[in-house]
Amino acid sequence: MSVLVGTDTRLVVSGITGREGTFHTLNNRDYGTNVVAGVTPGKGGQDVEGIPVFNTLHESVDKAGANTAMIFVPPRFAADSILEAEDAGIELIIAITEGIPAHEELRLYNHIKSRGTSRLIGPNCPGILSPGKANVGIIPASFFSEGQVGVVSRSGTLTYQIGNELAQKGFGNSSIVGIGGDPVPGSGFIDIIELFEADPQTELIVMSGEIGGDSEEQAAEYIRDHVTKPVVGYIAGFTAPPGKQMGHAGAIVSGSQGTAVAKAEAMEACGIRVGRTPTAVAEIVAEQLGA
Amino acid sequence: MSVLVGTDTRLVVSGITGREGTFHTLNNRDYGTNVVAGVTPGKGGQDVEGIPVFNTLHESVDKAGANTAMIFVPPRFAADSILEAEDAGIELIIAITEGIPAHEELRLYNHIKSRGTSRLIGPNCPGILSPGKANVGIIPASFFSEGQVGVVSRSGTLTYQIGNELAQKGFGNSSIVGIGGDPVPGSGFIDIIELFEADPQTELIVMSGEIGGDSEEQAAEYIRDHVTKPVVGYIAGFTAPPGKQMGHAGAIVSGSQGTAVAKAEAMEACGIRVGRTPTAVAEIVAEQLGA
Amino acid sequence: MDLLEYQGKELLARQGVPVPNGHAAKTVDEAVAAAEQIGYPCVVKAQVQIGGRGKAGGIKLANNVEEAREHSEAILGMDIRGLTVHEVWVEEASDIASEYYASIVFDRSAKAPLVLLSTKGGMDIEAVADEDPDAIARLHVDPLLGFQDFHGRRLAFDAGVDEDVVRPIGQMLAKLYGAFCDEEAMLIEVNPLIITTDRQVKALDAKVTLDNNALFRHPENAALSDPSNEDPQELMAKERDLTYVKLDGDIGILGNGAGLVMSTLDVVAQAGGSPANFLDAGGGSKAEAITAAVEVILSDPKVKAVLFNIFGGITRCDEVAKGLIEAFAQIKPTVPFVVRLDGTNDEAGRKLLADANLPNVHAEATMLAAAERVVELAK
Amino acid sequence: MDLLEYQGKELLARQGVPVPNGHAAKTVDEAVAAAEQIGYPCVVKAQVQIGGRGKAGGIKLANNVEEAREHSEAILGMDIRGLTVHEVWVEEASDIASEYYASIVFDRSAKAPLVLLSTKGGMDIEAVADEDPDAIARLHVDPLLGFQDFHGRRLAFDAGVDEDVVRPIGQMLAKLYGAFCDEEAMLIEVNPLIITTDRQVKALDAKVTLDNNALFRHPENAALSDPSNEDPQELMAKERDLTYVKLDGDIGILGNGAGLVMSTLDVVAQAGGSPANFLDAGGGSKAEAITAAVEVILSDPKVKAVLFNIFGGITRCDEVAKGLIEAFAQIKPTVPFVVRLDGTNDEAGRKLLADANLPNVHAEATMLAAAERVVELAK
Repeated sequence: MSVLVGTDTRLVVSGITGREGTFHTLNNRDYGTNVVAGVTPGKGGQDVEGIPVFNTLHESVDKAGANTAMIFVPPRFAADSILEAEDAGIELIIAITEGIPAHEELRLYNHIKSRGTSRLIGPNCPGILSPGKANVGIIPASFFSEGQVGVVSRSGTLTYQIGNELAQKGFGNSSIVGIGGDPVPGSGFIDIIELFEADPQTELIVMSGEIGGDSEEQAAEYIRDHVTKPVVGYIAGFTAPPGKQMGHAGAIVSGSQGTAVAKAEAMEACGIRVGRTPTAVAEIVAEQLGA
Repeated sequence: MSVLVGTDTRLVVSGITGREGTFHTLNNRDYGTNVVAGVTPGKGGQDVEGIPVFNTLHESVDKAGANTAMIFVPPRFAADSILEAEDAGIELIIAITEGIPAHEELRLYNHIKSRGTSRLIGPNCPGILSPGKANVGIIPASFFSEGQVGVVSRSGTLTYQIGNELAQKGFGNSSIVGIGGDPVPGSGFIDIIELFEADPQTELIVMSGEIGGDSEEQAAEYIRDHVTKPVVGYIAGFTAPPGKQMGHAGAIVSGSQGTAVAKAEAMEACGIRVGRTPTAVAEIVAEQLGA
Repeated sequence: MDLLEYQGKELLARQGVPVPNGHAAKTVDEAVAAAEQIGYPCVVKAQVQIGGRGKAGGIKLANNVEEAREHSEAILGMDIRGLTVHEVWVEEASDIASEYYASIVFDRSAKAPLVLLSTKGGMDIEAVADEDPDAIARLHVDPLLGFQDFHGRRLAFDAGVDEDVVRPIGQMLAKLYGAFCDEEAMLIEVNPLIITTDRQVKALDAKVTLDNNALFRHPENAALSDPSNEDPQELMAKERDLTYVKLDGDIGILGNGAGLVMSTLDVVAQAGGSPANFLDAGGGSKAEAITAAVEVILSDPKVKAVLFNIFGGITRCDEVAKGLIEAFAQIKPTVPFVVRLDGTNDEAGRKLLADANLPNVHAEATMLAAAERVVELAK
Repeated sequence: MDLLEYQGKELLARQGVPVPNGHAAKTVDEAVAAAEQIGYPCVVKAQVQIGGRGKAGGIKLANNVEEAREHSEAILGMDIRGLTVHEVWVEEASDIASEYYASIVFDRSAKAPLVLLSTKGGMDIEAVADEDPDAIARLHVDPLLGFQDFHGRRLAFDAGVDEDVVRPIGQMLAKLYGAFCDEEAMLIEVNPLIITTDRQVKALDAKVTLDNNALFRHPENAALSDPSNEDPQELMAKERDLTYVKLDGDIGILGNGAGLVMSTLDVVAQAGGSPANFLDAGGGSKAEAITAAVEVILSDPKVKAVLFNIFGGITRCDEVAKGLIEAFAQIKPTVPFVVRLDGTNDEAGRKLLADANLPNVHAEATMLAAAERVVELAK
């Protein structure tokens, strides 16, 4: 087992004919992901190395049976593409695109939630890797192997770093889920932790947060009340000065709330061990799993 | 038992200080309805013959425990008042106001449905009477007594006519629900028939429709598939010329669909007996209930 | 409220929809002046709210000033299926490469706007729907979400429009949807939606129906009525804020509430009578409204008898009685009246009537008996 | 992007929010001309993106042309908490009856705009929130529904505004909400929102933060940057499209991805070092971006050593290596570099670096080792 993506995934890539879209689609297919279609309006009927291209996401569902969409179109077209995927009945939408305006994200989040038929991961996320089964997104899969640690993270490259530290200690992963660092992610820590809790392959969950917002604090309370599996935390941004924006629009420290110290303390108060470096995280995991 | 309004009803009237609002509120209270509050912005702190007036519907919930709202404000303010009631968590909203623009009704319907916490009856409806228990709206209650026939109708005065014919045959009512004749009613025939089917007091359902739209046809199929109690139908508008608007914005005959003949035939095809006059409806009811 | 073609086009133009240039004209001289200003060739189009204008000779191409005058003279005042042409619209001729069809309908059943697009434009869309339903692409739009780019793309690809106009057609549909919402329309139909030879997308016709209940928010639309084409009784009723529809029979009917009035019409018809009108005096009618209603009903010379069928809820029967008494004082009707009063304050109303002892007014206790009596009296 | 007060007011005025008349001025003469045009009394206000302007002497009332000149001379060029005043806003003086507070915040946690209203305006709202939290009315607005009249009424009644301004305050909040959505703001704060002695509601101050990601749709807002108040390194980074934040230390840091860079800062700090900056080269950086990034980092004279921490995903390590080699060719740095490369094309990247044999560049295999090494080298 794994969460969200796996052997049942039938992927359509929106923006497949763009340079990055093609590169990562083929990377994902090479890894073993079942890429059934691509969409680029006006290029319906073409193909990308054998992957059929359609004009609309609805066609990719009707004609190729797509159940998962990866959004790889530029920011000013991405919200429309996500709404199209939702309208087409695609259950899982993974939006890699960075730079979608915050008010559009607000609308996306609330619309998708009120309809209740699709799940959005991202935007501005690295995607999801279930080692040995499927890779949807831009996570460099060769660094990860199948195993018992589930990882959920707001940051892309930091996730690779943590995965890499775990790999050096001999741990593989059930799934690695990048939820993205934008102001309004489609799915939050709690959504993913709920899935890991239910996933039999996952024995331990690593949750990697960063400064800004209060989603780590909320997740900590959820974990305390609802999660039986061990959770190890990490927070980036102890050295960030208050009020400075550190790249992610989400990572704005506002007053006392949202600092790395406050987050780490909130998590520890809920019984979650927090590693102060990626290396320390891997060490705690090793301890917990008794390896 | 009864449906929607009864002894548990705690009514707040939006627009209580208007002439019609006051008149019908007091009528409803005289009948025995538990009127706990009124709302007129800027008149908070006043009272209407002992009924406390608040500035907002939220206050009527917080301070008077209102669970049902009757909307009696002019059409250009009514949609806002309905949304306020929904936002305040009021479960049942009964909108008497006539003349709300159709696009606002569309927004009301879809918003309330997507939130899933309130039920809207109307707009442009006479309200709901549960004889012997509560009256919310403008139905002249003295013509009706408690009994086993549930009535649901798109028209106000026609409902009184049918109820009156039933009374002359000796039948009383569990509840009489006017859903209103507007293009986008908050609740339709099916919503109310479902409640009557589940209501132990109701032994037979009378459904009174009119030309325009296809809600009678849809209800007929629902009844065929899901309703065990006998249903007697009535359709007004056999004499209406095609394409003429007969007062209700909803009553526009468009092409072959939506005529009284087509509706009556559709209902009969689903096994529902249809009376051609209000008097005939009462006769069929008498036959069915063996009185 | 239905708009004339040119009123619809002006409304769409205000919302950014491209339409051909044109001018409305009520006289031949105005029409010729408009043609001279627009240049030739131009098209003279009869402005009536009915289909089949082209076949009836109501749309003509003018290549010069003589033809403009000739066509305007022919069209202004002509009769098209019972309607007299009081206005023409003179517009520049368009070079048409393709004729498509687009419309947005307020779909009561789905509780959502329905957008239709077809490449089979310029003809009767109901015939297309019958013969080749797949030729019409259909899409409901979530009214809380609104029209998105993907809706436009999907309709354009589904309808199979020319590839080079997929994006412009999507933009056109977005603008029509914007107009539909902003102007609170019940219907916007563009048939044909044309692609010109230089690949522009334009609305060559426009059928727009507005929501009467929303006109208070759109004063410029409320001012667009077309009284010249209305029946004099209906106009009189509208001025008095009454809901009146003229029918072909001889029994005048007044009731309160649309459903009850429709039911009354049916019961009268079943009793062998023929209703002269539908008149809903509405909820909470005061005496003055009833008096005005009697005036409207009796202004139809065909009326031989009148039925009052009132079941008071918000309407009070005493007010109805007062209005009827006042009407008798003012108008002194010569035809018989049958009156049935039930509901709020019915006893007071009946007493008022009995005391007034109006000539040739017959009280009945039930709707059925009242209907039978009025049919009898109209014979 | 944070706007200056007058930029915020101009944005609000465009959306129909009433604000006092005024003009911006960059010189004393311009300011005096503005005052003469506006009339007296008027107010000269320093335009800097920081609070506490009034206490610092940055807001002065001028009753005549002499005072206008005197205050403009005093304020232009003054230093307010580290920021130099380059512009003033001269506006008509307002007769204030009450000072309220209103704001709309993009609430990430609730996924909805949050509207705040208080009658305790004109002071530090955080202090009000601490001392008297009930004095601030709060309401989330469903972003799909939008701001409704009842939201305005409820906030006004909850906050306890004067009864005669319940409706105008509601209308003001509706306009602020409209501005928040239309202009795609992350924050709109009006403190104070004033009621004038003639009972008008006006925005006497405006703090507006816009969403940088949405500026492409708002060219007029995108043009409003305030480069005079930015750090020269940060300005240089912005021109090169790099996400750079200057810090106080001496170790330059470059990484890819905000989370990894923040983590790198933390690990360097834990190893005893002091980061000079945050620089996220971003996803998919090409060689030119890396070269530009090195240039920005080294333009800070405090930098004594530089750490490259790259874990390639969408970024390819060979591109990073090429960029670093090019930077050495162009800039010839004199400080040591520690480089850690992992991820996409890492072997190719490492080989390029090894072959280039750059002076004083040290490869490390792990993030921790790299951090320790760079701290060592910076001593």
